[in-house]
Amino acid sequence: MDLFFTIVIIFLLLNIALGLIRVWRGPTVADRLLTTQLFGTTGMAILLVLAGYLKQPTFLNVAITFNVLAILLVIGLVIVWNKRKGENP
Amino acid sequence: MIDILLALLTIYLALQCLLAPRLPQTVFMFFAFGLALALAWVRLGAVDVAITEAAVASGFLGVLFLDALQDFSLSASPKRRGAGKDSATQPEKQGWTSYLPGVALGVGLGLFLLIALEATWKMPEGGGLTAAVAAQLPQSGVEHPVTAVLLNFRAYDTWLELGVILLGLLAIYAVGGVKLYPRHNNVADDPVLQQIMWFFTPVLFLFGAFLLYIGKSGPGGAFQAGVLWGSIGILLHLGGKLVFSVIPRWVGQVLLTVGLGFFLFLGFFFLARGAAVFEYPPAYAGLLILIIETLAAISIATTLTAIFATLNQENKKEVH
Amino acid sequence: METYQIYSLTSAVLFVIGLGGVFVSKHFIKKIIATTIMGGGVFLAFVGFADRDALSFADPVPHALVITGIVVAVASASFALALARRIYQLSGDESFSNDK
Amino acid sequence: MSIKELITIILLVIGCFFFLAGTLGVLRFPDLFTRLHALTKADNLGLGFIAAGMALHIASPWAAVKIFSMWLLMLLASSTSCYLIARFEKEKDAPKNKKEEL
Repeated sequence: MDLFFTIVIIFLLLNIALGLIRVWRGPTVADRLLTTQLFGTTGMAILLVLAGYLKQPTFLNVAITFNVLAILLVIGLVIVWNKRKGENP
Repeated sequence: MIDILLALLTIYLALQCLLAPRLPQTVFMFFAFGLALALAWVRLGAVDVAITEAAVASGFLGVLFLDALQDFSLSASPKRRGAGKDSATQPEKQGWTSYLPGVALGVGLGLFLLIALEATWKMPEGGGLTAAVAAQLPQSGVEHPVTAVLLNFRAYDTWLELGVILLGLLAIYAVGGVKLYPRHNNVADDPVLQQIMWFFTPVLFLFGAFLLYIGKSGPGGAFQAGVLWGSIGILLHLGGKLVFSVIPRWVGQVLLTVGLGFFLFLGFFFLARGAAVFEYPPAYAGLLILIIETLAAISIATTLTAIFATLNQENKKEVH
Repeated sequence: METYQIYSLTSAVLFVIGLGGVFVSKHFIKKIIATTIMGGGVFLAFVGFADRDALSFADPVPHALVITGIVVAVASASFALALARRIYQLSGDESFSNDK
Repeated sequence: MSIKELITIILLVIGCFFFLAGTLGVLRFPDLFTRLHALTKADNLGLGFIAAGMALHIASPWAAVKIFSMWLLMLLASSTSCYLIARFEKEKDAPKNKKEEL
């Protein structure tokens, strides 16, 4: 069972690493922003699996904090970028 | 295996963060770096640090950096207004030799750090202050060791730290103007954004209060709660509701200083009663710590909101 | 290889990357981010050694120091950001004049 | 291996599959809107499966409530950010389209 959880965590970490390609290539800022969302979701999944693996429910608080602040980042970015609509970022 | 992969990911993200050719890329990489670091801290069993990192270092700093990006041109090779065309293209011609001193210094320092780490590994384990903290824990009024250290054993540090972030705000006031006026944006009128704002305000408040209360017995506490409450202010600010233009000026000033002031008052109160500075009577310690944490969280929240509100102003060209 | 050893090695690498970034990168924001990465490396070393000294729980003093340190680092980073934006506002420069 | 562990494993594997699908979608789809679609839907479904699996594994009612509310919050947050990103992208293109119509 422990081995299985380790494999799941490693798989999710590789998933994040794959998503980084889009940050690198993404033609627009919105593409890069979208991967922030990907990191947020995958990071939450990793924290969830870790919480179950180590039997530490307090890890969930970390996940909720990330979740709540990722949306702040998105809102901030959308507002900021809406101001520079004329330029091509 | 997980640790090695996570360490490699962290290093890769840090490198990409600094090598990215465009600034938005840098900021997103920085956010991902914060995520990887928070995962590393969870792996090391430092859940308090992970929450703080997630809240402050990626959330708050990420929003601040993004907000700063709207001032600058987005290319990472800096533009200089006064420079002519020749000097503007110079960085590409300069080549790698200009980096040599920095790289040499970095490699040298890295070797020095490796030697220092090697020496530290050889020290006998099980030292540290764990046993001392565990022995004193029943008298501190809380059950969670990190909270006990932060607000009882090393309360002096925490008090000064409240002072430092207040000082940071004052320095920011000194650098820029303090006048707050609304930044026009049409996204703020968006109905979905307005709804989500009003939905997330109580959620953030409740979750912050939960973290504040749980800090007595588990990971959480004043800083985490303060940052979450501060992000309410930032969210409202982004949604067009300027917090500091609604509340009176003196209320804002009181909120900014209440944590620092009450902490100081309490320290000197017990000093006058014959105890050491920041030494609480064990009977009331739990209650006092909860009050201090609440006030400190309010102060931190107000300070972070004020920092964001000050930085997020219309950046007009000034005429001299 | 034990967990704390992996992470303390990582912390040394992060510190060097951040320091190199402070020297090599030119844009203000990149310099500030590089200092933050440096700080991350230092904090990682602290927490790694706290994990090494764990008995029933990890050594809480480094944890408390790191929490304090993160908040102070954020305060100083936002001050640096305010300075950078002010410089840009007044002179239009995005980097220091002596390393263009 | 008990039946509970088997169900946990199955749920986690399904969750991982959806995560992989979401990431492949982000990498391979041609434009922003399709990528948004892949990311927001597949990843949150995967998160839901993993959350269900871990709630079963931890097997404490309080943790299960927390995990479930966390998932709901995540759904709300990611759908909002999806909407905001899409609107931002669309408005960026809007003036150009208007010019073409005229």
